[in-house]
Amino acid sequence: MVYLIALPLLSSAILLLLGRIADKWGHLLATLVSASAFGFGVQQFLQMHKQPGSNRAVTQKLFDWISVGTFKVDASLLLDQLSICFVLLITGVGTLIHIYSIAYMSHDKDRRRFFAFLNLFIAAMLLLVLGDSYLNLYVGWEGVGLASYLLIGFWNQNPVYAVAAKKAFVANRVGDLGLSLAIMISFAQFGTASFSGVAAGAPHASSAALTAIGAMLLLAAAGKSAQFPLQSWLGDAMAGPTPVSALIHAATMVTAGVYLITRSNFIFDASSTARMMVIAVGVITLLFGAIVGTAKDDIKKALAASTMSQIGYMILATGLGPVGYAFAILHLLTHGFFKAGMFLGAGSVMHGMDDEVNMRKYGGLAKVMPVTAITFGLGYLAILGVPPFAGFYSKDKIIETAFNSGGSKAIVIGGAALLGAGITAFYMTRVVVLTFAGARRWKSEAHPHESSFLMWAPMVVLAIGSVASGFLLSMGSALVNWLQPVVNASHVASGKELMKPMTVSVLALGVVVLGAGYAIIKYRAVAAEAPEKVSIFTRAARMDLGQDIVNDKVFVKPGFALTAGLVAVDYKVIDGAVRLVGWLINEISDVLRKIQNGYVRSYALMMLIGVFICVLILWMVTA
Amino acid sequence: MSTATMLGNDPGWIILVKGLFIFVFCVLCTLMAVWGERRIVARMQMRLGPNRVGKFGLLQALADGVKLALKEDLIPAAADKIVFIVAPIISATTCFMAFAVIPMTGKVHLFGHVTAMQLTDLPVSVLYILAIASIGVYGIVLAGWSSGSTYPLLGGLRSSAQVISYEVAMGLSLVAVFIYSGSMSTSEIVAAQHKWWFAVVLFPSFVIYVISMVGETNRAPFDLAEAEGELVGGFHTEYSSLKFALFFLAEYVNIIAVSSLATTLFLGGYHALPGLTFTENWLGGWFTFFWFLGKVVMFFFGFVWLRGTLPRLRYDQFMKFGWKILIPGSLFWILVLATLRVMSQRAASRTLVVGFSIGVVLLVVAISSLYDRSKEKAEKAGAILPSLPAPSFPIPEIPGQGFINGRSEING
Amino acid sequence: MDISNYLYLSVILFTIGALGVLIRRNAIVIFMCIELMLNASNLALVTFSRINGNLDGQVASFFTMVVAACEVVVGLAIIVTIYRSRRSASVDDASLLKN
Amino acid sequence: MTLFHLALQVGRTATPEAVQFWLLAPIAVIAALGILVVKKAIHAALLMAWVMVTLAIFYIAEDALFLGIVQIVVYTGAVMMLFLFILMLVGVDSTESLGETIKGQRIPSILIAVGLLGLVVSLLGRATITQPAVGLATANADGNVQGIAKLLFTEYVWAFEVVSALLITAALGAMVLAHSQQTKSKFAQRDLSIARFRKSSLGGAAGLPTSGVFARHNAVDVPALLPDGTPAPTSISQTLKARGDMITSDGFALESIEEQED
Repeated sequence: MVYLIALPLLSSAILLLLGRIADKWGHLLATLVSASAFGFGVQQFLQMHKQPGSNRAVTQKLFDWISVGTFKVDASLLLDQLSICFVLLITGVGTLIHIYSIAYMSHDKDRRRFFAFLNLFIAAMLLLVLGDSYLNLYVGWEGVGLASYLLIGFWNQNPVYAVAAKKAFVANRVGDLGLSLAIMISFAQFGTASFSGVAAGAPHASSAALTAIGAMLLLAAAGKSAQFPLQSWLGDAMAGPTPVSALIHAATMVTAGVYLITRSNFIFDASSTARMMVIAVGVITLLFGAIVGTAKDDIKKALAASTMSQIGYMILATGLGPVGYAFAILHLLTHGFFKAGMFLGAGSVMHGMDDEVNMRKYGGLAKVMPVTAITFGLGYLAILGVPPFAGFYSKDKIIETAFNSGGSKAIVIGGAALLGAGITAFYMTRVVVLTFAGARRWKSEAHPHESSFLMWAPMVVLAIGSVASGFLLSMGSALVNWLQPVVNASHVASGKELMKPMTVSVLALGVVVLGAGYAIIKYRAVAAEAPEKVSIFTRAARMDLGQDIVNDKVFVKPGFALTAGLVAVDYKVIDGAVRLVGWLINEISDVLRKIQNGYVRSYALMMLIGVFICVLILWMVTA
Repeated sequence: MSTATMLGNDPGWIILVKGLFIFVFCVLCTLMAVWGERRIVARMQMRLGPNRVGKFGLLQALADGVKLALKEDLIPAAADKIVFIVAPIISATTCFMAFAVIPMTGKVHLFGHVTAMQLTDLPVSVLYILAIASIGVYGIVLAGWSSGSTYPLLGGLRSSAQVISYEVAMGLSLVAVFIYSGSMSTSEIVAAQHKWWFAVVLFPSFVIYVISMVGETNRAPFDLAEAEGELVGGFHTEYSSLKFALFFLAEYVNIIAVSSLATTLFLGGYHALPGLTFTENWLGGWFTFFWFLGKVVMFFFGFVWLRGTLPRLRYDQFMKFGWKILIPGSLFWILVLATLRVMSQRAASRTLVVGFSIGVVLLVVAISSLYDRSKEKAEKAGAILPSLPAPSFPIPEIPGQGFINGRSEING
Repeated sequence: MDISNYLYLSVILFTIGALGVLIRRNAIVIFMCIELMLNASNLALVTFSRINGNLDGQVASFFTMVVAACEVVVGLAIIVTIYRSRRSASVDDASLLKN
Repeated sequence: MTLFHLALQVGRTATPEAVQFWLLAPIAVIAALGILVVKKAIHAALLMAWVMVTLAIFYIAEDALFLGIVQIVVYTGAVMMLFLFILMLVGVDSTESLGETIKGQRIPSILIAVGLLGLVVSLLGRATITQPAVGLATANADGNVQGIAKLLFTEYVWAFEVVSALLITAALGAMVLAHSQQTKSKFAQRDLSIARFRKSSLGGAAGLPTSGVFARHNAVDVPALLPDGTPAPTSISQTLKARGDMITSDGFALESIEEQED
């Protein structure tokens, strides 16, 4: 199990340390390592599958990590039903994206470094999902943060990209603060940070502590998964190479928040307040992302907003209690397929269009890039939730669960989720129409062409995944049953149903058709330039609903003011004290220096005086 | 009854008598020594020497003494007066003190008391002599310093370095005697030689002692402290009259003293020659004194002989000899000797002892031959002279270089 | 005679030696005064040896002598070296490190 | 009071040791005090030597015969001789002014020293009042030298070895410190003589003219006259030249032969 992590890490180290020597074969090594990790994951999965449900979780202790008195933390790994889903997703999608990147990055002189970072990411992400305690998870958590930072800023010669990387890093730090606080609280509360320990202690803990831990974990999840209010970095993170966006900012890393909440189900199960917060965050983000997505002309940013929205769905699902976890993971997996596929498709388009990202400059690309168009289209259908594509099985389940969560709030949540589905249909249709349909708007010097085999093969694989995964995973509630021991979803069918699944599906499909139809009508023919005179809503959406402005006003400015105040205090009070001490020492030294006159005999006199004092004391003591 | 206990029973007046005897003996010896030295050196130089004052000029030294005493006593203006006066006094007093522990006779009757002609006996009497000798050097050093003149200062410097250096070698040679006799007391050392003289048993130590005693007394060829040719008169250049006479006296008494010590430590002291031990009872034991005197005179003759034949060493050669040959040599010798001594104490077999000795001898021979060869090599290597530009005229042949014809050099 | 008289003498000589270190300027004289202090302590050691009836005190003072000899040899070599470059044996002149 | 008591004691127990002590100890103290006030370092050295000899006598009186003799050999013979040697190398005629140059050094020094003396004497007075001396008769039964040797080579053998290592190190250190690198190779007599013959002129081959040859004066600072009557400045010792103790040679030149014939 440890090889899962060690191999990519080793390969990353080799690629980074060997330098130019590895330029020729570095990408192949990285891909091979990733593929072998996937193979290993499959083997583990098969092995696990043979076991009965209760025996499937495997723990492997690596070494004593921290051992201070009675306080002990082991570095150990936990491979259970939840982890293996992630392992397969990470290594599988990761391998595909490795393959894709070989071609995509073939012109970049730093390709070796890119693959090294990719492998580093794979290692860190695997550590994240395999750690058996919050502390181990934290290491992976930080590792993926680092890898994400490195990859977003991969083209750091561009200052804008470097700033984007920094922004992502800082936003992630805020979330990480939440995670570290959660770990500290759980240490204080339960004396341990291992999942099993916390799970065992959670039922007996005070609700305040659980709520605090839950809130902090939610903050962490929000940071990593770009959820409200820490969502602003994801859009800028598109500065990284497209494979990065596909792997990290669509399929895997951003889902770490979902993983965290799912993994911490015992906390959220025990604290309804925390769960409510999760739901709120999920709902706000899914709408927020969807609205932002409607206004983006940058294909990658549009997809990023979509990702944000879809993860909002997942978070919402996790907030819905035991039954929601499985659906969250289901949506996570299907989303991993179709969103990664669409990102790769977007990359393919960009590749063909000389890195042009503005959708208004595309149009009619379906003819020149048929494979890309078809795979992208399949992903599109999946995200829309058109039966029998993957999204239908996952998203509709979430909407359904939201409606059935009970109480008056269920209608609000469900309504919001349904509305989100409609908006999703609108903006995704917009993307497809702008890119592949309609008249060509690209300049004559661009020569759009279908990408090479290495690029479209992964896309095809992912497209197949987006078609079939939903059906396969939910057939006979396969995933739900699979995850049942982990998320403890024993009371799935409790509570009365507000709506039947069929009703929800029909409703959702209706909403989707509405949104898609409006989009087709609206964007059948557009100008190459974005119109300036638009409604205030569009303008707001274009400005990401003012997320950066809010951040700036609410956090950055007061932060600066606070810092300035602290600096002043530091300078006047603390430094002042230090300077006072220095000044005093200086003055005293000036006096004392006279004693140090450079004459040996004076020093000898001092010595003799010392002896005299000693003898004097002796004399007085013995008197 | 051991000599030490016998001496311990001496009444006070006997001690006084002995002290007087020692003083008279030393002064007489000095007078005779001065005359003897001049006569012997004269013989060696095909001259007659002093023969006017008294029979054979025997009173010559006395006359010289009177003359010295009557001369004007000069004290240089630059001199440090007190030290200038104290220096010869230190010299002249310390030289007598060494005799306190020298056994001059065996058991004798003195005014009805059975005693030996030895003022006192200490368990560390040889060390005592060394100590007194080291104080005696103060006389020379202070004389050199206090004269306020360059030549005496150089003489004083040389003498202090010389004495410190040669005292080490002398002390090391004495260690062999201590090891063999198991005592530092003179009378016991003499007693330990009743069978074999240490000059035979400890021949290397004897040689080292004899060499270093010449160095210790500033006599030719080691008379660098007063080297007439270089330093005018050395440390006593500025001295005249009685103060000079005191130095003169000290020098000869010192010679007698070290000769007496050599006699005591290496030549069996007052004992007769092997085979003539019956003579020791003649004159009620007093005849042993003549054996003692005879041996001392023999050493004194050696001193004179050296002075008459050997040129003075250069100072660096002298120091090199002391530090690089005498001291390492005696250290090595003591090592060998101590090993032998331990072997005999642990009752090692004779073959082992002989084998060890042969091994040591072979080692020494090997090292010395190697040393000679390396020296030869070094000389060969160093024989090449710096090639100065050849002159345009013929120059005489230089050994090792062959005849250099300037012109042919230039043409060739 | 009271044996402790030797101890009083030792203390007096020690004090004089210490005073000499403090008030003399010539490095060589200072050295001599240090030797005087060592000698005084040797006298005390020898006297202690006699008071206690064992020879350890004498052995200790024997070691003191050896160490003093070492100290003198090195110290004088330093003085000669300093004198060679500065033409002065006064300890007050060797104060380059002040200020 | 104490002094009076001591004086009484002297009167009562006039053993030879007491006589010796009261004879030598005051002289030793006076000599030691002398070290503090004499101007010439060499006088201090002599006084020091005297104190050391006195101490040696005290050692012998205290049944430390070996130590007493070693004291003389090592201290008086070697250490003080080394001092004298260095004194001769360093500033032979230097007298030291005894005025204090450091402010606030002398008076406090004397006060502290006297105070220390008083304290220790007072401490000693407390310590030794009731303790009778054991004496060394038993310890020295086999002889003082043997006793010390036994201790030295059994109990203290490690210290002995360490100290001997220290001694060797010190000797080496002194050599390294005092050694001055010779920058120019020295000419031996042989080299000099060869160099004389290798010159372009053989004029100086026979050596430089001696001072005073053919001269009207025979002082060393008067130049020799060459056969033609001209003075030879080379005949005067370089040392005198360096010192400036030389008379200009022109005045000693004889008038030329022709002039004399005129």
